[in-house]
Amino acid sequence: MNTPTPQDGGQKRSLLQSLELDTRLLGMIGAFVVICLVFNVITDGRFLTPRNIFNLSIQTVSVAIMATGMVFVIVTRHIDLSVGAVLAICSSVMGVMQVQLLPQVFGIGHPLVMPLTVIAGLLTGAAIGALNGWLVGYQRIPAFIVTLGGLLIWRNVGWYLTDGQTVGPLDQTFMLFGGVEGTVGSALSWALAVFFSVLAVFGLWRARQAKIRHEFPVKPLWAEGALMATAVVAILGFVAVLNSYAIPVGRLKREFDSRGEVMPEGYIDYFGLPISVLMLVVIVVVMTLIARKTRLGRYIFAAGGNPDAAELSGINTRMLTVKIFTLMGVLCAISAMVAQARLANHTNDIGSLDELRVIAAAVIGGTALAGGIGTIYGAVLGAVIMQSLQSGMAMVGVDAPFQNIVVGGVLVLAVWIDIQYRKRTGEKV
Amino acid sequence: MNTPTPQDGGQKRSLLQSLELDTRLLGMIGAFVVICLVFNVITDGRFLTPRNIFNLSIQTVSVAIMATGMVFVIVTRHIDLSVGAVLAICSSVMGVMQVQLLPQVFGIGHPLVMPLTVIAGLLTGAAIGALNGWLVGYQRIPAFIVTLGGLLIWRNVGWYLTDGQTVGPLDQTFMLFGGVEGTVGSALSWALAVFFSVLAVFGLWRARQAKIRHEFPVKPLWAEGALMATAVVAILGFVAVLNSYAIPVGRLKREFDSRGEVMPEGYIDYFGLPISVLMLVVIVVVMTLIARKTRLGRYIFAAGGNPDAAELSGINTRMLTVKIFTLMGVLCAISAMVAQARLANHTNDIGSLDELRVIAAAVIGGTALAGGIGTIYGAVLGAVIMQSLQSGMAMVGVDAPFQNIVVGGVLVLAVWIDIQYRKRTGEKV
Amino acid sequence: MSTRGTPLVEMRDISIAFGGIKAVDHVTIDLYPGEVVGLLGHNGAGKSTLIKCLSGAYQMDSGAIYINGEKAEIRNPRDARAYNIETIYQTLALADNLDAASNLFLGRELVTPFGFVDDAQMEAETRKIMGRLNPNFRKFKEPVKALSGGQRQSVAIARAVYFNAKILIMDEPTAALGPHETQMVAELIEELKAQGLGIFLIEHDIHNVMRLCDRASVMKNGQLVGTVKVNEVTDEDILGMIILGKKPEGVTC
Amino acid sequence: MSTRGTPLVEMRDISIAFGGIKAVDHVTIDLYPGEVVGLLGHNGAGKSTLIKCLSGAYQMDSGAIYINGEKAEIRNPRDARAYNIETIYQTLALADNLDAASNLFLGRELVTPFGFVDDAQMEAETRKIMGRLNPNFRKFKEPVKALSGGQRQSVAIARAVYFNAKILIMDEPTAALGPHETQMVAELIEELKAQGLGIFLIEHDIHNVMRLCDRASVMKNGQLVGTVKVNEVTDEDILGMIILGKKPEGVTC
Amino acid sequence: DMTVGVSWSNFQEERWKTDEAAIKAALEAAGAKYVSADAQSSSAKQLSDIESLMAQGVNALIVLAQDTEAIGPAVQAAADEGIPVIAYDRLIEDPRAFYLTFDNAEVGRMQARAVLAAAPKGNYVMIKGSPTDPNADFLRGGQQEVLQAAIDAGDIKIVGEAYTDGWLPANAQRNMEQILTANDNKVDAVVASNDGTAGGAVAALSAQGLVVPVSGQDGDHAALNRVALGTQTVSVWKDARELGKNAAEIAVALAGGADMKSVAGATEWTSPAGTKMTAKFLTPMPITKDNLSVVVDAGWIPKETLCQGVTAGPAPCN
Ligand SMILES: Nc1ncnc2c1ncn2[C@@H]1O[C@H](COP(=O)(O)OP(=O)(O)OP(=O)(O)O)[C@@H](O)[C@H]1O
Ligand SMILES: Nc1ncnc2c1ncn2[C@@H]1O[C@H](COP(=O)(O)OP(=O)(O)OP(=O)(O)O)[C@@H](O)[C@H]1O
Ligand SMILES: O[C@@H]1[C@@H](O)[C@H](O)OC[C@H]1O
Ligand SMILES: [Mg+2]
Ligand SMILES: [Mg+2]
Repeated sequence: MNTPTPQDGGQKRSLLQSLELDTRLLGMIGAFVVICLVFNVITDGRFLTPRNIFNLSIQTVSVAIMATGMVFVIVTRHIDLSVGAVLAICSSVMGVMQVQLLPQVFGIGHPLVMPLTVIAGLLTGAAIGALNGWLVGYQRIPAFIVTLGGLLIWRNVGWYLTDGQTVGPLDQTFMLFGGVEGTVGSALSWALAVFFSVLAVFGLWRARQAKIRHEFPVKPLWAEGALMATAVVAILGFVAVLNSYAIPVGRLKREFDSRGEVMPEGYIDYFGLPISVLMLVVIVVVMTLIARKTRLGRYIFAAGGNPDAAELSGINTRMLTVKIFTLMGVLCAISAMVAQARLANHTNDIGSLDELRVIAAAVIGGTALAGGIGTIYGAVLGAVIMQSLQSGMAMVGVDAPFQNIVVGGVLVLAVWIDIQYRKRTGEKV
Repeated sequence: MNTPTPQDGGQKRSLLQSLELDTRLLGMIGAFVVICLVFNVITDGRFLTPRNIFNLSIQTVSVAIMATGMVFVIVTRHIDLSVGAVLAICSSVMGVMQVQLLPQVFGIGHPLVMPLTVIAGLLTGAAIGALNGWLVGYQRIPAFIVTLGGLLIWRNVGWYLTDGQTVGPLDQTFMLFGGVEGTVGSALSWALAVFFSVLAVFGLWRARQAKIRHEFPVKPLWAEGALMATAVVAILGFVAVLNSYAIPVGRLKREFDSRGEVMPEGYIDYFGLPISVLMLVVIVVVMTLIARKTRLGRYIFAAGGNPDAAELSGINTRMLTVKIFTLMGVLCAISAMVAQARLANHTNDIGSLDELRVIAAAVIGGTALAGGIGTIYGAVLGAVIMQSLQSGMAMVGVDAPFQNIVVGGVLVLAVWIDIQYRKRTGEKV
Repeated sequence: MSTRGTPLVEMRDISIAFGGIKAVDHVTIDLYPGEVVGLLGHNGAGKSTLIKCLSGAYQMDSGAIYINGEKAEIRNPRDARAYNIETIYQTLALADNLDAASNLFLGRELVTPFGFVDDAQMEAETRKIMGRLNPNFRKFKEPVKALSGGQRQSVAIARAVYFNAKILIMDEPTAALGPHETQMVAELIEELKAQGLGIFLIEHDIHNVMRLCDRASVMKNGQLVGTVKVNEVTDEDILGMIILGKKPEGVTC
Repeated sequence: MSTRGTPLVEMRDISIAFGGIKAVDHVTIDLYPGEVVGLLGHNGAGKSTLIKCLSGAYQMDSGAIYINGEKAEIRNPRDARAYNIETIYQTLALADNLDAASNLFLGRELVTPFGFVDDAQMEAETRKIMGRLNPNFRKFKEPVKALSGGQRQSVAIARAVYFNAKILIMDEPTAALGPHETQMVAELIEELKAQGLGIFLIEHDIHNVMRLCDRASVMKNGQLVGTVKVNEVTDEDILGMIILGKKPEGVTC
Repeated sequence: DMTVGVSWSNFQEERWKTDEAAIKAALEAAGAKYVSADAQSSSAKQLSDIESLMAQGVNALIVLAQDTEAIGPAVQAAADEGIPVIAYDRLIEDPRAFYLTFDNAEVGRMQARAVLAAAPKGNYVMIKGSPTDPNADFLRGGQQEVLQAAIDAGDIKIVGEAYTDGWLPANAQRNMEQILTANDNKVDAVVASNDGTAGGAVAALSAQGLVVPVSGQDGDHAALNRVALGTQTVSVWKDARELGKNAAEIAVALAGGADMKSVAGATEWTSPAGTKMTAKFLTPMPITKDNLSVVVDAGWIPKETLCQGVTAGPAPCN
């Protein structure tokens, strides 16, 4: 929908054309690969170890989850400056729930603590999101203002909830969302990899069938096959890498100790897929389906292309706005789960400046601030690129101020390249 | 230009109509008066003392100066998130110049230190602003991205310039920009008040003459007279208040001491107009003239109303963008002068979060984020209202988190009221 | 073409003002099934504003709308659609970033049994209907912003006629169309009329009015000058109504 | 009306493509002083795109433009203005938030001796010219977004004719106009022509073409079908060219 | 009656709430009124805040300076009005202010000392504070003093060092993770500059199953809990209640006309920049697993909070 490929016209098709790939996506992946390689050289091959890839994945999750929602917000020509603050209040609600309120009722470590905490967090996020959406959609206040206000309001409301204290330690089950503390192990990881591979192949195949049914042109079979193979290799490869990251001995010992057992000599185990990364994957799949295959998604892009036209076409654009912001709020709450579990605490400043990171991820990923254009996978890739840069620089030992300078520069550069790209592919200004 | 008043049609005119006043402005002034009165009651009359009004004026200047430029930026459908960071780097350049570089060349306190420092600051601001404008105008990168990048980049570049240190003490002459350290005394204040009063009366009178020349309807003479009288009373009144704030005895003593004199018993003196406030007044007058009476201003509003149309009408909208952002950069530099002189130091955190304050001031003052609409005086009034709220709450002893909540709430509320107001005066959505 | 019986649409005594300026001022018009009513008047007469009250784009300040004799509450475009009212706006109202099919089905997407939008099916339908309206049309995959003015208008027309409307509002539907395309739209109007639709047609070209309309309502400065049967008057009469704002002598309504 | 001598404008072998799609494909047209050349073609034929190369809105990919026989570099609308080329765009190109006078003088404001814009003077001039084009026009103080489609078009026309253009480009100038207003524009075109201006007129109404144009150039799918003298052909001939894309037999250029 | 104004630089770190409570309580006891303002980490806002406080007619000011030098104009104004100023916790470079503090460089020294004692040899990581907070460098300086000898002797080696943008624990965590990766986990000790950053570092360490000496400061509850758990070595405890109480009492005394020098425990002190000041230093106390009972006995933290999740830990958690 976003990058239409010319189809009519009988010229001989190039390789890329046959594959019908989003060349912009390829460019981003290329940039990402270059960044990785450069850091890998500087760090003597440490950047591309399973361990660091594992780290990177975990570090990216929280921002990436919110970035998927930000795509919808920006596509409809809005913006959400309050995501960091909403994350903070969701985190404070969940912190207070699981550390202070629920243990008083059920006792520490009770199995109900985690689910109730999560529900409370999601409700908080949804409620604030819905309020934002209502102010934007029904009261017609620009989203910039509503969420700028929210940025000032919500973190501080959270501050009152916790009285400005760090809240911890968190519930043990809840900690599973944090990444290292919650991985599914190698066996289940492989199973999931196979599952997602099958899903990808099935999806591509069904799309092809639909085209054939309506006698539209389809790509050559070899091209379709190549695409499927790439998808499968990417999925299995990623899991293979994560599965080859062995749990450090110290950590294994501690786990055996806590179970009162003794670790056998030479015992070895692997982390596998972190639950938080799995959550991100599911969110990406669901959000992509919403964007491309549901009415909601269609309306989001229509409203972004021309809000008046969408309204006149009988779309309830006000309600649509409420839905989008509610979704954004829920995603903030999920991010809050991951972020606070990762820190093993709720802190006052959790998520600060995340609004900038999330917006940057979406925009680097090709979402146009003018509305109407954006992809979920682009935003996630944007988040991954930013995180690689930051982590890579931290690894190399670059000072924080300089890191910021680089991130700022990359942001501008990425968008500049995007614009050049769009110019070349035909948009006259 | 922004709030057209119906003129044709012979109905009997109401008082407000005869005065042809901007009712929105009246509303804002009303809100401001209410805020002042409420705080005055809560603080047992301390809020509306000459002293606090003097404080308020000084505190507002830095944000208000930038807000006037932000009006142009927002009117042309752009945004500048980097103003705080640009202020910081201008401040660091000026700090390094006057504290480290220039004294080495000329010696401390040399009369050339101040002007050279100011020039360096203004050039820095102009250069960064021009760069921003070029990226936005010629490279077509959205201003949100360019200035978000700038927000990350410039403050940190400044950090490297000063090595992360506070830089001070500043040059004595430079300190005059800071407010308390630089007031013009009561005699000169009165003279300036008279000057500006004459200017206001003359301006109103000339506008009337132009209308008469073309045989357009004019307001009744009494209405014109009332307007002139109001302007004069406001100007003289403001100066009268500032002139009645006596310099504290301790300070007078210090000044006499430093001159090696002895202060006569019962000696009393008044601050009068601060130089920084005077700078703001001049900037407001100039910016208003630009907005209303120059081609540049006309093009700014045209480009905001319909950028394509402006371009097709032969306006060089790219260059226009460069001009607007350069102007914004220069205003940031002027703000940096005021802000650092007030602190008597350059600090790392100078101007942080000012981007939010400045944008909020412009928007509370009626500048529409959708572009095309905005006034300079509105933005300044917006800055004054925000500062009164913050100072008032600080005075009453409201918790800081709660202060933020209030400011966020007021921001949203102000825009909501604005929208209701526009709806009532005829815009169908 | 009978003007007896209950009218399909009756707009009674409609008024709407923008900030004190009366764009539509106590106007009453009606429309019967199988009839085309032309809405004429100088620029700014209030034609678009009047029909936007019927299509739900604006809310009238006073007056009432009756559909099939029953009072209708039309508060937004969705309400209008529920009454099978379709509109071609003067500004077209297309989502520039979507392709023709997505625009045609906007708000009424075809879905697969799983509830997902069925893009292939929608494209196939779009190809069918565009074949009838504008055989030159090829750009099915491009976002509509890459279309010319007239191509866009074709998409807007297709959208309005695809969904079995009962009441069709066309605000200068051929303004941007070439002669051939205009001809095809004229034929379409006649066909729809034969199917029993009622059509409000805003049109400046007096020839088209004489040819396509059964009755013509003329507005001036927000007010209704009058409504005439087209076969009882000459085009001079109608031009006179538009320019002078007076109904010709001895003409029934 | 002579087509001898150096042409006022010559557009030679112009091509422009949007992302691989050739919107204008090696088209050559010319225009002499005191002449009206109609530009015809189906929707999406490339008419607007072609003239936008002349008005500076687009930059052609290849080809050359000659003005009074000399090669002209037109890189943006300012360059075009420097050659006294004025354009009425299909989309009107008005700044919605400014009033009629500000729009009319946009980019060429009248200034006082101090260099300040002279709003009073500009409004007075605007009242004068609008009086000639559209005597009903009253809304001088409102931002133009409060105007109806036709009122806006009047403002756009006024802007193009006010500044002593030598070359005038009109892209469907009467599309949104009422019959009376259309009549006034037609008269204006004849007057301007008599003053020696050259006018490119894009127009779908074949009657208007026959009446106003000296020559007509027809485009199809981005290519030039041919140029004919209007008084040597019938409207059927021209319609044939538009629809079939073939030049009638035995017609000179 | 008497009013004392307190200007806070921010409330981000959790300790300041405790400071505030202590000041409030002590003022109440002395029959004085408490008014306050929070500058939210902005030196410019702090100046405005102090102007507002003075406009309210406070009799004394307690200032937690955001910036030691940029606070100068505020002190100047106070002096002009004859209002005494107490430099609370952080230095103000002005002889007219009374300096009441726990010495920051000393805090840094204590952090380094405790870590050095636990890990006399090996690879060290320095997690510094915010690059925009001058205190970050004071702390780092104190730490260096202690470590220098061991560094020169080649016993310890600094293998990683990073500022923590905005003192954010999440940033500290990411930096720590990357430093660990860069050094293949060969890290033997972490000198973190406060408890928040220590929390981030510990999270990164325990993800690798590492338990190495880690320092902090402020006596945050979560940090003390870590000390009890054994994942953090030391939190330098600046008993904020002591500091607050002292500040309130001194403020009341000075406002009543007392001379700065007459304050009990006041000493002459020269700042590194050469400003001669009247100062009173409270002793910070490094809290390690050996003296955890102190914080409980002092009522700083309830025993349940301190010992949450601790089994068979050091006293009092056994
Ligand atoms: N959104 C609006 N805000 C303010 N005034 C408006 C608005 N829309 C229309 N008007 C005014 O209402 C009047 C009627 O406009 P309308 O668009 O209905 O005219 P019209 O008859 O459709 O003209 P045209 O033939 O030019 O399309 C005009 O005077 C116009 O200025
Ligand atoms: N900005 C653009 N981007 C991509 N394609 C465009 C653009 N503008 C025009 N086109 C394409 O170029 C071709 C010519 O369009 P153009 O607007 O010149 O047609 P036209 O002859 O003026 O038609 P109409 O009579 O409908 O106004 C069309 O196929 C259109 O889709
Ligand atoms: O106590 C610490 C303080 O001294 C420093 O300035 O900011 C961070 C705090 O943890
Ligand atoms: Mg209309
Ligand atoms: Mg066209």
